[in-house]
Amino acid sequence: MKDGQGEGATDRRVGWLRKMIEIRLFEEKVQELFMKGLIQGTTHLAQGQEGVSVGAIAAMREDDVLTMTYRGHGQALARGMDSEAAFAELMGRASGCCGGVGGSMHFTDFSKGLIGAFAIVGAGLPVAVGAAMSARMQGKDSVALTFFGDGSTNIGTFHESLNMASIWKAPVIFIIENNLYGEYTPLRETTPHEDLAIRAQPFQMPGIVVDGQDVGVVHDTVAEAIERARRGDGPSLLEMKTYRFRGHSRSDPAKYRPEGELDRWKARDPITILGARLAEESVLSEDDQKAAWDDIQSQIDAAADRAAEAPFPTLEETHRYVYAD
Amino acid sequence: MKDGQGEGATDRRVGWLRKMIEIRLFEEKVQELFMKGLIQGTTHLAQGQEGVSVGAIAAMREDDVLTMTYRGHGQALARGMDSEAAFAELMGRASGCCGGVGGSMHFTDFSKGLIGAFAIVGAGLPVAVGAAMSARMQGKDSVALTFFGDGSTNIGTFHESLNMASIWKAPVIFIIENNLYGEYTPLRETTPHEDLAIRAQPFQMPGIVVDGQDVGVVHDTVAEAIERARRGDGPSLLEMKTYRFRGHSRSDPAKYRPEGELDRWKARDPITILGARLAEESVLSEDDQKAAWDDIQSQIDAAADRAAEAPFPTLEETHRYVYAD
Amino acid sequence: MSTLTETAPAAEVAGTEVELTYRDAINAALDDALAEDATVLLMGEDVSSDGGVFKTNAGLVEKYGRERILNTPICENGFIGVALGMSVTGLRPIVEIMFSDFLPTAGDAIVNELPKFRFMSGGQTSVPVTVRSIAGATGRFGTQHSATGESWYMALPGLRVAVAGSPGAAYSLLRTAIRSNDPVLFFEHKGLYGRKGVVRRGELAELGKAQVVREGADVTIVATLLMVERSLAAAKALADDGIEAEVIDLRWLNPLDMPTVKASVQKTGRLVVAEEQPHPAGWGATVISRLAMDNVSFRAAPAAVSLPDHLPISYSPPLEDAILPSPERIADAARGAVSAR
Amino acid sequence: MSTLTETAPAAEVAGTEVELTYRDAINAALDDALAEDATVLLMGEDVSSDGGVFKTNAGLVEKYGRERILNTPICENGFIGVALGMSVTGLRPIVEIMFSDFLPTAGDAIVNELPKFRFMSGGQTSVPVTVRSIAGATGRFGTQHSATGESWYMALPGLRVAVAGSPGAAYSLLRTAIRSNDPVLFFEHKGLYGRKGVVRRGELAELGKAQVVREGADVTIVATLLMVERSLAAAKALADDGIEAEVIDLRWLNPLDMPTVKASVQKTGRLVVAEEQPHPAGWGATVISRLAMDNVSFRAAPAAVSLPDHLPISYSPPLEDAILPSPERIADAARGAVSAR
Ligand SMILES: Cc1ncc(C[n+]2csc(CCOP(=O)(O)OP(=O)(O)O)c2C)c(N)n1
Ligand SMILES: Cc1ncc(C[n+]2csc(CCOP(=O)(O)OP(=O)(O)O)c2C)c(N)n1
Ligand SMILES: [Mg+2]
Ligand SMILES: [Mg+2]
Repeated sequence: MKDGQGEGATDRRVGWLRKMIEIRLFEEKVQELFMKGLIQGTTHLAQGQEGVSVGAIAAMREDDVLTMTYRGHGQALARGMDSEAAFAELMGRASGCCGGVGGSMHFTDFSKGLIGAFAIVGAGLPVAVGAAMSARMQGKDSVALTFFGDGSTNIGTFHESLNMASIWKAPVIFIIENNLYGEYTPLRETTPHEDLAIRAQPFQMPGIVVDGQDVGVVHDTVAEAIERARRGDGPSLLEMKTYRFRGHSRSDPAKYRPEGELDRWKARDPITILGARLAEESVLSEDDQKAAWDDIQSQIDAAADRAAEAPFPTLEETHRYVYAD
Repeated sequence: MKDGQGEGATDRRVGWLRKMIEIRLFEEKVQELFMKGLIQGTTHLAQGQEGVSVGAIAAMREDDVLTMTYRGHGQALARGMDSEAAFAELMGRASGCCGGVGGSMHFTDFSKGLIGAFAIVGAGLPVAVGAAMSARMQGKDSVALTFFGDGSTNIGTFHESLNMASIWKAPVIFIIENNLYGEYTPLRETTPHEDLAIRAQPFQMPGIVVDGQDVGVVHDTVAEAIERARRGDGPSLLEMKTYRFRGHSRSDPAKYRPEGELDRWKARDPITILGARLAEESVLSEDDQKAAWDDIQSQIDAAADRAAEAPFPTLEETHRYVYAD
Repeated sequence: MSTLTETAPAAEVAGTEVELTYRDAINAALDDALAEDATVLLMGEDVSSDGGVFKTNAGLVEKYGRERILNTPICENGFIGVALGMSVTGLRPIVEIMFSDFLPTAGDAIVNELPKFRFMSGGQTSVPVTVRSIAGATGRFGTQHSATGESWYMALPGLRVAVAGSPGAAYSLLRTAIRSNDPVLFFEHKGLYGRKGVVRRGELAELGKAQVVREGADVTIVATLLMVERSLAAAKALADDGIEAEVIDLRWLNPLDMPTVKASVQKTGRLVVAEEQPHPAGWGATVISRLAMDNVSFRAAPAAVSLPDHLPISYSPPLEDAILPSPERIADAARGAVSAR
Repeated sequence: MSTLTETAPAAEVAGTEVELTYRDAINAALDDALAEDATVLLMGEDVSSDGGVFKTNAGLVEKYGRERILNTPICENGFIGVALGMSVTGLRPIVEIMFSDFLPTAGDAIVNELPKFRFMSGGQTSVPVTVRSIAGATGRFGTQHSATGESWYMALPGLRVAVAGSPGAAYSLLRTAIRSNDPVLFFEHKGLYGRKGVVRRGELAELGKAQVVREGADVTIVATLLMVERSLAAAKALADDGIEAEVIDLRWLNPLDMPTVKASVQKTGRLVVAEEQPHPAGWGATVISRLAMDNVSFRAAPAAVSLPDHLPISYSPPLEDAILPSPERIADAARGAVSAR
């Protein structure tokens, strides 16, 4: 029970499994609500990548913070955002986590340390560096995580952020979710190497390739990087090898995938992997798991129903979001 | 006579020495004209760095092109810009290389392949990548060089340019003039390592540290990188270790230098190093060298005098510089 | 990669009139330009993948190859710089910037480099780069994917700015932009891609010329992009009330066609600006200011200007709808101008 | 690095009146803000080296240490992003952007992040970042180091814009900017650093309030930055001709103090805009447009607006001088307005 919390305690991994299932079902529901027109615009689902969000965030302390991207449902839920607030945000309701003005790309919840979700590629990285510096300058030992995609490692802000983090030894963990594509373009067309972790080399920080489909491995690697950062030894770059089961965004059928690729990755579904392990170790039987899916499904359905009842915000109400003074 | 052009030919290195002296004296004169108010604004002198400009550019073919920075007098002269046109530009005259509108930071001469000098840090790099791609797309085997400082390796465009050059195997040579400072700030304060050449690592291209004070070594290294690029094997990153004898710009007394640093580097003056070698090898005696300095000084003086007689442009005349159509 | 000399010869671009969607009009302009001139290329993120993110590039990579329809990494400032380097060495790159909100990520290239490059060199070179950029709201894309930002760039001498309000305009403006020897920032509106209209294949738009898209004697409505069709809708509603609106599609913000606007406002004596961006520092403010400086007398009651609140765009669908000038709001503004004393 | 808790306690900032240069006024504002609030820090390129490139930061690193006067690498977009992250987690960073021309290199941070961050979160947080930026011509710094660009940013809801036209304004505006819980873009003019003026230590400027710096009944001149002193010089020359000009230092572009401008123009009936940037999409156009929409009647003959040609700034000294509005040109514009029929 290496991930457990000691004799008698519930295995933490059961919680991780439930959380991954919650994210999976949340995003299934999002897809369904989209079809009904209750959610509009675009969404970037992270199905298949749940192991990264859940494993990494499980390694965080309550006072740690994170920034993420438009593909952030997973991180938000993993960090404990209430799914009703999340659905309400997606439906543009006043009760959403951002009052309905943000939408899918900007899930933010300061009470949970979710300090920013960015729709501009690369924009979240320096913000995490700043949050990390800020903690240290205020004498705290909290750290910042920042999640971003493989394609985001090509934009200048990536380089600038790693450089600043390095010279200042900022307590920040850079987490690449390498799902092999930036929109419709495969990594190999835009990047001269397969392992993005080597981009850490010139910044004198560890660059580690991680199996993003194994939530336990994710957790342990991130926990170590966080420990390192917390004790003042500086940032790390972690590359999570993962895959998104759906297209880039709502309108993408993902026809550019080579045949068989999706199937190969579905065979490495992080939920299946952990589920099988828990069953094998008799921590959680297949029946119990089935019950968990059902239970979570009904919670999700209920949350979405409640969210749909909330009112839309008015333009007036949003005026006060523009300026604090 | 390894750098010579064969039996009977004048040793190329004599030309290099003369060119370095020309740049040195040109910039001395600039300083003098500044004091007289004939040149205004700011200038960024490259005294001490002449070996880089002259050695690298000597390795170029006539149809190769280059981009550079605000610290570009050396490159312009090395590439054969007429010193009268250069002085006239610095004095803001209509006969200047850019009609007087550009000034010190924008020495441009398309007839010499000087396709752009940029006052914004990092801006010249992608332009060189574009010129390199353009040559190849048009079926030419010319290459592009781009010169920039150590401090410029921290801005995002550096990363973006190296990445694009790498994935497209663009025939471009990135030349860092590492003079140890970005403005008043020493490299070690803004960069986590001493050798910037290692920044090539994640881009699968050679990264080579070069003694920038030895013009012959500069030449040979650049020649090799150019050959590589010309035959389609892609870009290189060359780090020239060098030093500027003066402050960052006109208003900088460079008080931030540790004691003795300047003297140590003056002992590695590229002109002295090559001069001594040529004397030792009896290629050019000390007397001949003395004569060369005098000869070039009077050419410089004459060029400056002629330049000072040219008229200023009028605002009307510059209207046609705004749009081509 | 192959070389440009191997590309197809210029295609026949006959003066045929066809009905095309706005999306297909852009596709046709790209196709015709690529066929006509072997130095033209299209570059940007995913431009060659599945017809591009907005499908404007369908069929191009099959026809012109992966070198001339060039996928780039995500690095807007870098690849516009690349385009600049190409443009001063013999090529005519068209750069696609997926959302106009990303133009500021390439702020240096767009503000300091493209517009000033020829100037700083003393006119030694020209910079034939076209930057296509997909602008505007209505997509529920939220605060960072809905800007038009069209006016920010009209302040920059050296940079032409074109705004396409219909399929016909999209085709001919884009052709002119690509043929121009100066950098042109070309705005497409994502809310218009499905609209149909008449396109004259081969037609070039005149640089700096606005178009009167509806004549009328009572009030002038000046519009760009999506607001052109909304202004036409407003004009229709106004006509039912006996008010005849003249609608001008501005088409260019630099140069700005003040003569056309002035002639219309002198005729109607009333002006409504229909713009999809905040009023401060916008083209609407500039147009009104020019008329005022030019001593044109016109009604400019507050209601005569239909401007969004000074708020960022929200995701929430009712809020996005509320913040944009609707045909109703434009018509109301026109009614206000007409009834002002 | 040490922690903020170790910094000095807030200093006494008495209400003393002192004569300071514009440079020292900025230095004093920084010093007082740093002393008052341990969460304030200053960051940017070379900010701690030799007093900073423009010497506005002299003595600060000695007093507050290298953590609170933080040198950054050259990466504007990155370090404004860092400041944003600091600001939403308890600090109040002041960022120095050495030349305003470099603001577009941080275009994403300035256009998409700082102004929209609070909004997109539904008001969950505030973004107390001050971006100081050194603007303007007269330095012979050429095309890429002379922009003011002040108006580009007034179109962005969420971002306050302050423009300092004198030592007193510089001090009090900067103090207000740093105390503000919203992002403020603060423009300093490099041509003013040596100017002396009265500074009231401890004074805060009122948000969004313009200042009438000279009263007069015949014509209103609205100015910002360097143009404030040039307008005052013009007013002096005009007085010799018996024309009394009212000069307004706008001080803020967002919010824009239209009431003050309007009251003045209603009194004088004539307006001259003195601005160091092209007219299109500028604050001058916005001011004129607002007055016109507000039915204020005023003379707006072309000469009444003194605007630079639509040209980039040249290095060549006579050209740089010729392109900027001089006191003579401003006075001529005023005379034109006064004599217009
Ligand atoms: C600066 C910028 N350029 C382009 C885009 C459009 N865009 C959104 S997501 C995306 C791909 C990002 O790929 P990656 O970083 O791998 O993240 P993923 O979507 O795979 O999670 C692009 C190009 C953007 N949002 N911001
Ligand atoms: C984007 C940008 N930021 C800041 C500056 C101001 N600046 C001019 S030169 C310089 C230092 C550059 O250092 P380095 O690249 O080492 O070149 P060097 O001057 O030493 O040749 C700085 C910060 C600039 N020109 N552009
Ligand atoms: Mg990806
Ligand atoms: Mg340097």
